[in-house]
Amino acid sequence: MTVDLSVSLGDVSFKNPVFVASGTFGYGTESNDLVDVSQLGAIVTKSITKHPREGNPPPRIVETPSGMINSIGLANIGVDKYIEKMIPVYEKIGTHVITNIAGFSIDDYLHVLEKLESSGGNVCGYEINVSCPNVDTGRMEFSVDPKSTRELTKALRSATKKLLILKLSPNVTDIGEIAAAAVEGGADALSAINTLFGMSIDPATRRPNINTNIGGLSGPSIRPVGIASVYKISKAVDVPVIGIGGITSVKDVIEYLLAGASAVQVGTANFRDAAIATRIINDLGTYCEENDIATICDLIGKVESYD
Amino acid sequence: MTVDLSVSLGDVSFKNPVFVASGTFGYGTESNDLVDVSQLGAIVTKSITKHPREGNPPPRIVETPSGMINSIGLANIGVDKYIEKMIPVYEKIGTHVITNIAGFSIDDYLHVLEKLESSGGNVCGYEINVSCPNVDTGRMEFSVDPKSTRELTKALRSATKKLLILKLSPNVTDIGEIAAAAVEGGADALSAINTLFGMSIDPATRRPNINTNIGGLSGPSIRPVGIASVYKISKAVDVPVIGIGGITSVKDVIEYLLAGASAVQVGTANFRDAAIATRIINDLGTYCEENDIATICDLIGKVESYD
Amino acid sequence: MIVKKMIAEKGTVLNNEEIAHGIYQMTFSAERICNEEPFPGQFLNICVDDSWEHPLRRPMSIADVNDNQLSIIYKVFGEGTKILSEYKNGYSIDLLGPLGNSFGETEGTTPILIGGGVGLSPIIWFHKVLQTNGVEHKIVVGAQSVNEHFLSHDPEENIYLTTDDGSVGEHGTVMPTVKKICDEVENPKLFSCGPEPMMKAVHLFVNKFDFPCELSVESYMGCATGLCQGCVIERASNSLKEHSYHERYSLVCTDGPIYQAKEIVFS
Amino acid sequence: MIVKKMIAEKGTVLNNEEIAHGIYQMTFSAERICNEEPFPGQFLNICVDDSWEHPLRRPMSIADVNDNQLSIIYKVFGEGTKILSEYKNGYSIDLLGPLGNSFGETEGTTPILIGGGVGLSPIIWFHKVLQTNGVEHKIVVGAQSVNEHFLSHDPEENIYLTTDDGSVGEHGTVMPTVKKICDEVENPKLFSCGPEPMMKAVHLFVNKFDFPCELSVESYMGCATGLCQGCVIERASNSLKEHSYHERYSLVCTDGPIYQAKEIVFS
Ligand SMILES: Cc1cc2nc3c(=O)[nH]c(=O)nc-3n(C[C@H](O)[C@H](O)[C@H](O)COP(=O)(O)OP(=O)(O)OC[C@H]3O[C@@H](n4cnc5c(N)ncnc54)[C@H](O)[C@@H]3O)c2cc1C
Ligand SMILES: Cc1cc2nc3c(=O)[nH]c(=O)nc-3n(C[C@H](O)[C@H](O)[C@H](O)COP(=O)(O)OP(=O)(O)OC[C@H]3O[C@@H](n4cnc5c(N)ncnc54)[C@H](O)[C@@H]3O)c2cc1C
Ligand SMILES: Cc1cc2nc3c(=O)[nH]c(=O)nc-3n(C[C@H](O)[C@H](O)[C@H](O)COP(=O)(O)O)c2cc1C
Ligand SMILES: Cc1cc2nc3c(=O)[nH]c(=O)nc-3n(C[C@H](O)[C@H](O)[C@H](O)COP(=O)(O)O)c2cc1C
Ligand code: FES
Ligand code: FES
Repeated sequence: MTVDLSVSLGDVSFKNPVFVASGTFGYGTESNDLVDVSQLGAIVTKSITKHPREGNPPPRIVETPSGMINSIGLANIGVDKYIEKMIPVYEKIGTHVITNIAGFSIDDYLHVLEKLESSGGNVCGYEINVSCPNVDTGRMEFSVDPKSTRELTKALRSATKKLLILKLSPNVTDIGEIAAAAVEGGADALSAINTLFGMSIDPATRRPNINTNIGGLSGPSIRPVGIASVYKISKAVDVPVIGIGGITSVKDVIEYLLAGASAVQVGTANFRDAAIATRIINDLGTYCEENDIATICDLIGKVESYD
Repeated sequence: MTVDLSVSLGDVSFKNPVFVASGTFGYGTESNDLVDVSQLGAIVTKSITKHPREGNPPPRIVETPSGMINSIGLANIGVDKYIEKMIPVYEKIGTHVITNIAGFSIDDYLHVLEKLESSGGNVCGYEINVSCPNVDTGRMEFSVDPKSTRELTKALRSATKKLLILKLSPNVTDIGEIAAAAVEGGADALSAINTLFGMSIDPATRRPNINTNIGGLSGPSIRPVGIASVYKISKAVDVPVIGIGGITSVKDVIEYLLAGASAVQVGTANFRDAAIATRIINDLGTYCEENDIATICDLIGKVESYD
Repeated sequence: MIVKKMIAEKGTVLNNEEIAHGIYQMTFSAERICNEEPFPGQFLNICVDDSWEHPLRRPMSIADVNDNQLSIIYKVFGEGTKILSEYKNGYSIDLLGPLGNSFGETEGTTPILIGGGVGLSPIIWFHKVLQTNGVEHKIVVGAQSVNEHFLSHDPEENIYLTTDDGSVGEHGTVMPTVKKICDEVENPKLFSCGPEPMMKAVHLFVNKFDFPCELSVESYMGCATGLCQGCVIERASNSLKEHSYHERYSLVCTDGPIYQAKEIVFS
Repeated sequence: MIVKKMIAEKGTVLNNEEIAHGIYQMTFSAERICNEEPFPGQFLNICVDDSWEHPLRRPMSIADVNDNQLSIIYKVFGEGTKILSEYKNGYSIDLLGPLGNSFGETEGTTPILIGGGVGLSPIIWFHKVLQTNGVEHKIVVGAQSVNEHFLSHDPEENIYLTTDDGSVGEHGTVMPTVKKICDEVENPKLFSCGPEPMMKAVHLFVNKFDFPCELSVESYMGCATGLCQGCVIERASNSLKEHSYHERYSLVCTDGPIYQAKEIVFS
């Protein structure tokens, strides 16, 4: 049996549904020694901003039970250098690259997206990181307010015909409501989840283990939150969902697909093993063969919920 | 050096700051074989409701990475039987018992609280579980809406002079806002956190592992969320906070106290070891001695945040 | 029923070996638990790992008690039992027990013990206890194939094996053999512990013919001490028990794991 | 600097023993990593556990290379290194390496190697390499007390030990000894790896006297492969390097862990 692992998001077809998550795979070339990145379903880049950002002071990382907290602070080379240095590389990288964009005002996001559009580079689409404070509306994050999310999506939608993905935060009362707002604004797909708020403290020094005191929690510990979020979003809207959070194995991917995800992203697990996503892709093929699953679509949303 | 482990919440003084969490220690007597419960700072009971509740159908529990999901469905004997059977037992239990109350309307909560008030029993105070759908306002949970939280607290405040603790959910955009509403309503203290939304699916059966599809995530995996929540709440309000979430050791207790908690509750860890809270209490004494801490108050909120 | 005290004790592993494909037997010393005189049907709750990656203990039926030694028979299922299977002799094992109730009255009946798979422990131990007490009885053990069996087919000694693939003993499930025995003996009373399909078949059978029957039930457990209310099974009747907050569900860890077949509903 | 390839390899533990109080040396085979010809200063990133309770690997400096064998010297610090200390011979160890840059030029200088605590590995290995190459040099090693030392105080062989409590070698920190040696030798160049207070003292000293100095720096690492941006240290200068997205911070895992003292700021 040949298994069809391909999935579509908007107008783009991906060779398989296993991507690597923003901020956990650099710009896609750092791990060339360790992994054949052309096998990945797609690479989602580190968040790109209007200007280069140096990021937050250390410490930026700490381990927690089955997880970690980070506060990198969107350190990145900025859109201009990204277009100059990375876009040419993506011509021959052998898989789709999705550029993740971050900003602090609608104009910020638009600026980056428009530059990328006019660069004519080989970028198949955009993932919009809305977990950033919105300076226009008094520093509340875009991601927590349906109105901000809708307006931002609308503005970006009018500036591109390419695949437009909104990446949602779990730190909200009703993620379905934010998802609906993003879809109203014109998003082709949604990805979830970004990190949870988390904190830990070193009893010896009495200092938080992260320079921003509270940082972003990721890893296997948050997988149940990711799966619940995907399940809720896929009940609330009709666009494809990309599942993120704590994926380390093909079993986790199956759980996300059953819950309603059309694709997934591997994040924190890349830090332990940069080739883990490619191994999961292999395992996914084997799993489908062994279970007589002809196409990935036969798994998407196929959880048999209790009523 | 003798260490003073006692802490006060409202007008009540507790012999130490380590309590056991609602729903994780039954009614306080189930583990008499294994632990001397009189050593505990306090026992918080399973949520008590107006009528007995049989709870949700199985499966009700599943393990997750460093955590678990549950959907017990507030199974309990109801307030009448609680007053008849348990209140007399608490006369000689040797420590404070805090009755946790749940309901689906303000009247529900009031009913339980008023019955308890008039029972004249040895209950030092109430912890209000607001993670329940509010039937008066179309099933949104009390915990997610500042207005519901404020009104509920006000109603209960006017019915008791005893210690009134509101137990907050982490599944909200801004836990500080809910905390402020509870304090406006007259809460003496706040406890946080209740469980996070979580879900997992069995790939073999394609069934959710929990009968309600989405259940409540607890255990060490959520500790960073608990600590972040306590930190945020203690910046937002001026009443004592009780820290809950993933506590398994004295180190975790110190982190919570430094983050701003005046006391803590041990939950999921009781399922592995019903005597764990009493051992943590011993370890806390030793820790304070070794680190020249004369009173627990020298730890509360003493994190040295980055600015 | 005598209420036995729950004991938390660190035992010492004395032996841990694979006795059939993927099935292990582990023996450990645990003096204080043994002092509570566990009886077949009771179980232990085992902490597989010091770390909190797996916060919950794993429930395991007691398979034998000898002086101060206990043993369990377990199948490597997932991560927890995998860790158990790697314990070396001398390792300190974190135990809680004896837990739950146990098999009941046999007087005036011919006990027929029916077991299969991971559910064999209480059956084999009960078989030994009945032998010791000179109670005549039968034991029927099912498996998929000969690889999973660690008893010998010996009808003369009242031990009947069955295999799905016929590789040893009777071909098929335990049920035809059970039915045949029930036809032959006086006042049959069934005692069963095994995989869910077997239990359902036994349940259906005894309800039809109104035979007395005790079933050892499994459920996902959070604590095994009555704290979490996680382990419920649906009751057929409405006989409220101590630790259950309700009439509809029963706590397998404290009310069970042994139930009269008529008491419960399999969903 | 030759860019070496990062290799993910399962090594086999050949030896793992406590060489001083709480300090272990582990040797393992790892042919493909050895083929990349690691040099002192480079490190491995070790996955301590198959489970995901500790998602991150632990960075450990290479302490020696012999044919196809590598060794590390590590202190039992927290849970991860505790697990490492329990590895038995024959155990399969999950390695990533060689990572980072290495100690640089010694020509025309008298190298003074300064190490302490867990930071000893690269220093001792560098000492061996210099010996092999016949480069005259000094080595100064600090510890709190004699228990933590696993070298002998032997000034004739240019090996100087110091202890905070005076229980062996010179009494006090490494600094007085370092200063004395710097006064005596021609063109001293310092190479240092050790606990933060030691590194700060060395940093202060070389900046004051303008001695050339290479420091091996530690930081909390998420990936050690340039993916996470977690391991930054503040730069003194503004010399942008490859994997750093910025001029202010440098990635210790790929730009480092060896820095010219003047390049960096200790906060
Ligand atoms: C009263 C009782 C007695 C048992 N006796 C035996 C026995 O004698 N021999 C034997 O091999 N098995 C026995 N089991 C089953 C045994 O507990 C599970 O096989 C074991 O917990 C699986 O753990 P795991 O980590 O290998 O699997 P996991 O990977 O954690 O899970 C696999 C499956 O095991 C079950 N399981 C996991 N954790 C628990 C838990 N805490 N409680 C109940 N079920 C769980 C679940 O159904 C789960 O889907 C018994 C169960 C109960 C309730
Ligand atoms: C380049 C480099 C080389 C090192 N070489 C050695 C060596 O040769 N010998 C030696 O004993 N130690 C060395 N260390 C330190 C070693 O990595 C830590 O002691 C170890 O990670 C602690 O792990 P743990 O699980 O025992 O401690 P934990 O309980 O996890 O944590 C204790 C402390 O260890 C540090 N730590 C934990 N995880 C990491 C991580 N992923 N990256 C960096 N630091 C971490 C943190 O500061 C933490 O506060 C080196 C560190 C670096 C960055
Ligand atoms: C170190 C680190 C950096 C991250 N940086 C970004 C980022 O720049 N933009 C973004 O949208 N998400 C970022 N994320 C979030 C991840 O893409 C992902 O949503 C999250 O980590 C959950 O997945 P995981 O549990 O598999 O890691 C980052 C995560 C980590 C751990
Ligand atoms: C099985 C189970 C049942 C619970 N029942 C209740 C409850 O009835 N009322 C309540 O307020 N919280 C309940 N909780 C939440 C806990 O009191 C606690 O807030 C949460 O589990 C986080 O703490 P932990 O990580 O230490 O378990 C329950 C938790 C678990 C695991
Ligand atoms: S397993 Fe917790 S009550 Fe039965
Ligand atoms: S440790 Fe991840 S970039 Fe250096």
